[in-house]
Amino acid sequence: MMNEKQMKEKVQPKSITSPDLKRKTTLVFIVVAALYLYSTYKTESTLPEFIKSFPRMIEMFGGFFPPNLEYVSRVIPALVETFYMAIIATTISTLLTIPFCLLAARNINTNKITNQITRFFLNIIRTIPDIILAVVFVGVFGIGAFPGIIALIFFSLGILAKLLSDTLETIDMQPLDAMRASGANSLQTIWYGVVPQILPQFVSFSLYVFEINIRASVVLGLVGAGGIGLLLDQQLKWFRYDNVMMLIIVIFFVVVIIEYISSKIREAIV
Amino acid sequence: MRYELPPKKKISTSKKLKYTTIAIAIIAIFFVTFTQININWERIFSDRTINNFSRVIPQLFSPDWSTFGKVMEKMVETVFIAYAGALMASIIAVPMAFLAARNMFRFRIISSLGKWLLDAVRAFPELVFAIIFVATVGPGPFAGVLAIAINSTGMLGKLYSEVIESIDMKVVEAMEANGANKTQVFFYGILPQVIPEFLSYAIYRFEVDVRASSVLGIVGAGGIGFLITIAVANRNWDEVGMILLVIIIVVTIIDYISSFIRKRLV
Amino acid sequence: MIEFKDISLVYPNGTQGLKDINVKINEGEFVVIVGLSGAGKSTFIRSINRLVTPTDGELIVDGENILTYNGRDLRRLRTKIGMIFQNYNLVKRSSVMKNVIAGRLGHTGTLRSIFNLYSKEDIGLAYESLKRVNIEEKIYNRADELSGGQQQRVSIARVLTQKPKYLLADEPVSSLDPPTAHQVMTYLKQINKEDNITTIVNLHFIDMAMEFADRIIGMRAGEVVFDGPASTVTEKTFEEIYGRAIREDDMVGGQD
Amino acid sequence: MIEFKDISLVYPNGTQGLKDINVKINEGEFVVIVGLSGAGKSTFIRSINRLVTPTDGELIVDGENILTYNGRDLRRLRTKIGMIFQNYNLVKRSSVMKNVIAGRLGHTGTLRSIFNLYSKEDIGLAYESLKRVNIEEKIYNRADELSGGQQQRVSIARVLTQKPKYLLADEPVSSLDPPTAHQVMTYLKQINKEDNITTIVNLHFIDMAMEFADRIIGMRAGEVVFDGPASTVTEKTFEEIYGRAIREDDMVGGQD
Amino acid sequence: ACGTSNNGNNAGTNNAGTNNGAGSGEEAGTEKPDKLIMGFVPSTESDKIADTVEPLAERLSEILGVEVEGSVMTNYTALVEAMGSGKVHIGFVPTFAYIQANERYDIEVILKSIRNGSSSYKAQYLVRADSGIESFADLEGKIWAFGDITSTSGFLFPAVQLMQEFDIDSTDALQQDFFAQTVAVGSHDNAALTVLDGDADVATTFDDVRDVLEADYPEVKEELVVLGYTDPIPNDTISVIPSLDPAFVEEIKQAFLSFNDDEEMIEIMNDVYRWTGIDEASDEEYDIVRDVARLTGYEG
Ligand SMILES: Nc1ncnc2c1ncn2[C@@H]1O[C@H](COP(=O)(O)OP(=O)(O)OP(=O)(O)O)[C@@H](O)[C@H]1O
Ligand SMILES: Nc1ncnc2c1ncn2[C@@H]1O[C@H](COP(=O)(O)OP(=O)(O)OP(=O)(O)O)[C@@H](O)[C@H]1O
Ligand SMILES: [Mg+2]
Ligand SMILES: [Mg+2]
Repeated sequence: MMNEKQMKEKVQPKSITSPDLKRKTTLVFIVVAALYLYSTYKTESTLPEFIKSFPRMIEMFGGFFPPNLEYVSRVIPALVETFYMAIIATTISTLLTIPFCLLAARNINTNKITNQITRFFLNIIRTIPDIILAVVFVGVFGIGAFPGIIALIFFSLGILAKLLSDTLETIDMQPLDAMRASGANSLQTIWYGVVPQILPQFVSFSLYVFEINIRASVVLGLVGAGGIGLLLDQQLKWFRYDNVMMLIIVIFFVVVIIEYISSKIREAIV
Repeated sequence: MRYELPPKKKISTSKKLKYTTIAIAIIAIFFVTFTQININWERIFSDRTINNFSRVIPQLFSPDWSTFGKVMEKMVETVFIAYAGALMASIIAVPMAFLAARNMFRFRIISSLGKWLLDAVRAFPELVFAIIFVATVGPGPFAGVLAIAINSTGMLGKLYSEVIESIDMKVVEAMEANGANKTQVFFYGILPQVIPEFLSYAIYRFEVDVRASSVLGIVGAGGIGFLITIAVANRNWDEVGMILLVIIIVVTIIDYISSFIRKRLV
Repeated sequence: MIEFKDISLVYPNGTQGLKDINVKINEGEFVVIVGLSGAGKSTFIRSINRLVTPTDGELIVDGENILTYNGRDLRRLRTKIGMIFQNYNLVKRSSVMKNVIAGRLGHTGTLRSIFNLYSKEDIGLAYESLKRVNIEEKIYNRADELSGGQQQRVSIARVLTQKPKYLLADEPVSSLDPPTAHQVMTYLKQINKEDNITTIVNLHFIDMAMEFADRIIGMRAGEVVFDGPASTVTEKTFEEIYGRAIREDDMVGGQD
Repeated sequence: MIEFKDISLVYPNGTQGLKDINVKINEGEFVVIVGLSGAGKSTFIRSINRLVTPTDGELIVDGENILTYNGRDLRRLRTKIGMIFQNYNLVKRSSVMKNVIAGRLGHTGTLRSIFNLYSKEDIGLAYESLKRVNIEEKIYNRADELSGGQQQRVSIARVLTQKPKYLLADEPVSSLDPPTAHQVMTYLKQINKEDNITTIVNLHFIDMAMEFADRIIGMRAGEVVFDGPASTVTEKTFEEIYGRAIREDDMVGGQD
Repeated sequence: ACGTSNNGNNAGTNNAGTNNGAGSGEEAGTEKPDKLIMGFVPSTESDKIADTVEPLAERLSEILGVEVEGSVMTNYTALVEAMGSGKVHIGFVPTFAYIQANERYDIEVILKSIRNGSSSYKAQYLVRADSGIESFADLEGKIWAFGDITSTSGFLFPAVQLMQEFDIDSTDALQQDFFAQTVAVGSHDNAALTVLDGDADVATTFDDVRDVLEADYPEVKEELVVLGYTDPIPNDTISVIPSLDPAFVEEIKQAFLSFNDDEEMIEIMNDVYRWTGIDEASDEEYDIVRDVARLTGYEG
């Protein structure tokens, strides 16, 4: 009798989180914080330095204003070139993505071996920074838009295939059951059951990748792949921050417009 | 057996017009793009390319191990820059995200402003931030940390706000139904729903930042990017190969660790 | 006591959710509301704790018209009205305990609740509530690790922890299999009797309505078309509530 | 004819889904399977079209053991077995017509189906099926614009388009309100009689089981614990199937 | 215009004032930091691009008795801005960057590098041997490749030389009317390679980029020939920020100059930076670059 009561008391909770969870949370917190402290040491981060730098930061930002509106006339042609590169790269990588993401999605491709191989390959591509891709392809193909496009294709393929295969893994598998139950083969099942479900994401991810490509081409310009990146580099070297700001504003509008289109398209097909 | 056929689907002419216009516009864009882009195909498929190929690629695949030490050192620095930057961003992005999420404030204008602010931050190339921070806190990895932090804030803020927009508002309703106030609803109804995704995105961002910080070295903001630029300028492709190898291995390890952690989170 | 006086509700999109409702619900009653999908059952229930706000009439709870309530008053009202939902509406990723203690949020200061500083009483009460629905051993499990029936019991425990005067339940058992549904209804009835909590439940199941209700209210197209003690209800009454025959097309907005 | 011969099924995680099942289902029968959540009803049904594969025994459909089927044979089998699901399993973003014509995928070449090149017959058949369940005017609506009852009718139309010899339905009405559920069951029964399609249905609702079934099979913990004509079934039978009393704790894996 | 800055005397004589910079009328600084930050932008007008400033920093620290920290970056905007903020005290600033830095933040040159025994260098025009181009006049209507429009030898000096020779009044006119097309290809190497590949007709680079390329492209010296040279361009600078104490600046200057007498150090500098010595320099020597830059439309 006494024993039972003791047990009851033991069970009676003292706090609303389990002691186990509390211990785990504390541990994780300590690890994260310790790593952070160590990295501030490694990266010589000093908060006072940062605070002291504030006035200068504002002063420098001040140099970006007012943007030089006239510079737009120079930005547009470069932007168009960037657009060409981004459009081609996005289109090609979007097409290339389809087989890759189907192979990489665990619920669609149940063959462990091909699945793992695809994932491994995609992971490798994704680890390579865009600037290295650009540099290597410029080394091979010489200066120009072509190496830039190839670099962007690789770069976006990694991102897109990953995003899409993750989405594929979250689709509603029930309709596929229904297709299979009525005797449809794999291709039919994908076409009728999978495609309609991921089409909106497919489109919006493609636009997202397009946006990333526009931004990545800023980096590509640095290594001679043309487009707005080249302008950015030049104007920074001339200390023409008003022109740089104009460039950024143009990029900003491009990003906003793409986002707007993307949300419109999503609304139209969701 | 013959069956009656269904009526044809009705599409209004205005819709038809709209779709045709869009289709034509898209085709036009592609047409212009592919005809206007300046690519010299002959040049690309020339002996030169083959020469270059055999000059660059074999070296890339025979990494220069003598540089391993310094590459590794810079890579470690890169990882720490990314870590500190991503962590800062993952915290600053939280309030920004709530500001930008459509379902958190009654007034649409707040979320629109929030979204615009995040877009504006994202429009700034990392390199520009890096220059500003090198100028203000001096050259060194700290400038890189700040550049990464502010840039990631833009991206994470956007991702977070999408998470917030997708939460189960019924739970919020249930909290409201038992008399909880806004703050309490936030801590009991909203946070538990979003925290795992937030963490997961933050970790994902950390992975991305490891790659992103490779640009910072160009302006002296630390990290491996500097080695890349110098090696390429000197055409030391075997050193580039070494850098590539180290990046792939380190990032892959981080990927595995982080996907392991993320799996346990959700 | 809850009293609907000429209550109407028109949704912003023009749908008439409620039409001239006049109903008085007494202390301690166990009222079951039945009606087709889209009849306005949820709207009726949600008006009482102002999750929706009727556009016309007066809704009197404990002698005050709650339609004028705002902010603090509204929270005070909600604190004394518990609610149970069809899909349990638990925070899936929080522990059972955290979900249950959320029932006390209305009684707890903001800061205290943020830092999880609950009084021993509150914690004890939450635990007690879990025991009442026989689910105390799952206290630190995550809500999404439980089966449907268990989740619904947690949500009952949450309401018990709130110590409400009134209890609203919007189709509390339609996601459960019959024996489990029966069990959940039994718990509700038991609470209604033991704690004398006035209970209003929406149900799709005719047999359960008959079994548990003191009083049945039938709704159709936003109006009350039947209101009487469960004992006077026959199969025919239901046929009337649901419309003469089964309709050609099922109503708008089938639940799912 | 479908015959289960000593069928057992163990899921990869060790759960025993079916245990020594011996059942013979005759042409044109309307069989209802009842049992608690987790009893194995879905597993039973899904074995018949090999959405799951029993690990032991023989499952004879039209004289052949289907457990050895693979690839082409399997698709041929599935082409003659229609299936209806609790959550309708429609592609939400596709139109009603596209969902219904999907019933003919098993009869159509891959290329033709990808480019939407269906024969006039197939299209007519799909339209005919939609008319049979009275939903032809929604033909070009998207599936997610329909109410639950309407969606379920579309999924019946999809099955009709398939022209199956057998029809499996896994809790076809548990997401619907009673009148709508009744209506859907009526359609199923009607098809069963008019087209002489052997029909096997899982149900949670005792009253409906009694109303529609020719024959009732009761399952508990993977085993068949009752099998007999609906006319011989009493309330007591159900109590036996569901276990003596309502259990203390609801079963594992409550549906939701 | 002919440069007068080409004085090869390596002696430590002090023949130019260090504190009478063109743009600055401000009082001399007083700062004497305990930690000297030194920023280095390796000159791209050199055949080897240094990736470290360590050896220099170490020796400097020994001589000056203060900690010296070095930082290498490949983009001079950040360096100039950091010097403007006082975050970096000494900068190895390339020629054109220097005039901008001086303009913006009164950063003052104290020394300049000596490469191959000379404290100036030239830009060269490279054309393919089989191109038939024999004079500058033949360049009309051709394709011009250069590294970058902010490059002193790659763009500024050749552009002005051609503008003066053919009486053209803006770089735009030069690029659009005189040449058929111009391409900015990022680096001197690339410019030369672009011509080698036949994608452009003339490249302007530092003298002599072909030495660098020879290892990878053995045929480069045969296939590319020099059409002409520009005027001498003063070498890249070692500059300091104005807030430093003049006496301390003098110390720094002497420390650097002392490397000229240090056999071992000269060797290191040659290995790492391709410097053969360090020379004193004054701001006026860079006037020629200012003039040229102004002619190209630089609004300094
Ligand atoms: N937020 C809303 N905005 C507009 N109309 C609504 C809203 N909520 C409900 N309605 C409409 O009001 C009517 C009554 O809905 P209510 O949810 O009260 O029905 P119900 O009886 O609870 O049905 P169910 O059994 O499907 O839950 C329906 O026609 C419904 O479509
Ligand atoms: N894919 C699976 N892997 C492992 N176990 C499974 C799987 N599917 C079902 N089970 C288990 O097999 C048993 C029978 O499940 P089944 O789905 O057939 O039950 P049911 O009678 O249809 O229940 P419900 O009424 O909830 O649909 C259950 O214990 C279930 O947890
Ligand atoms: Mg409702
Ligand atoms: Mg089932």
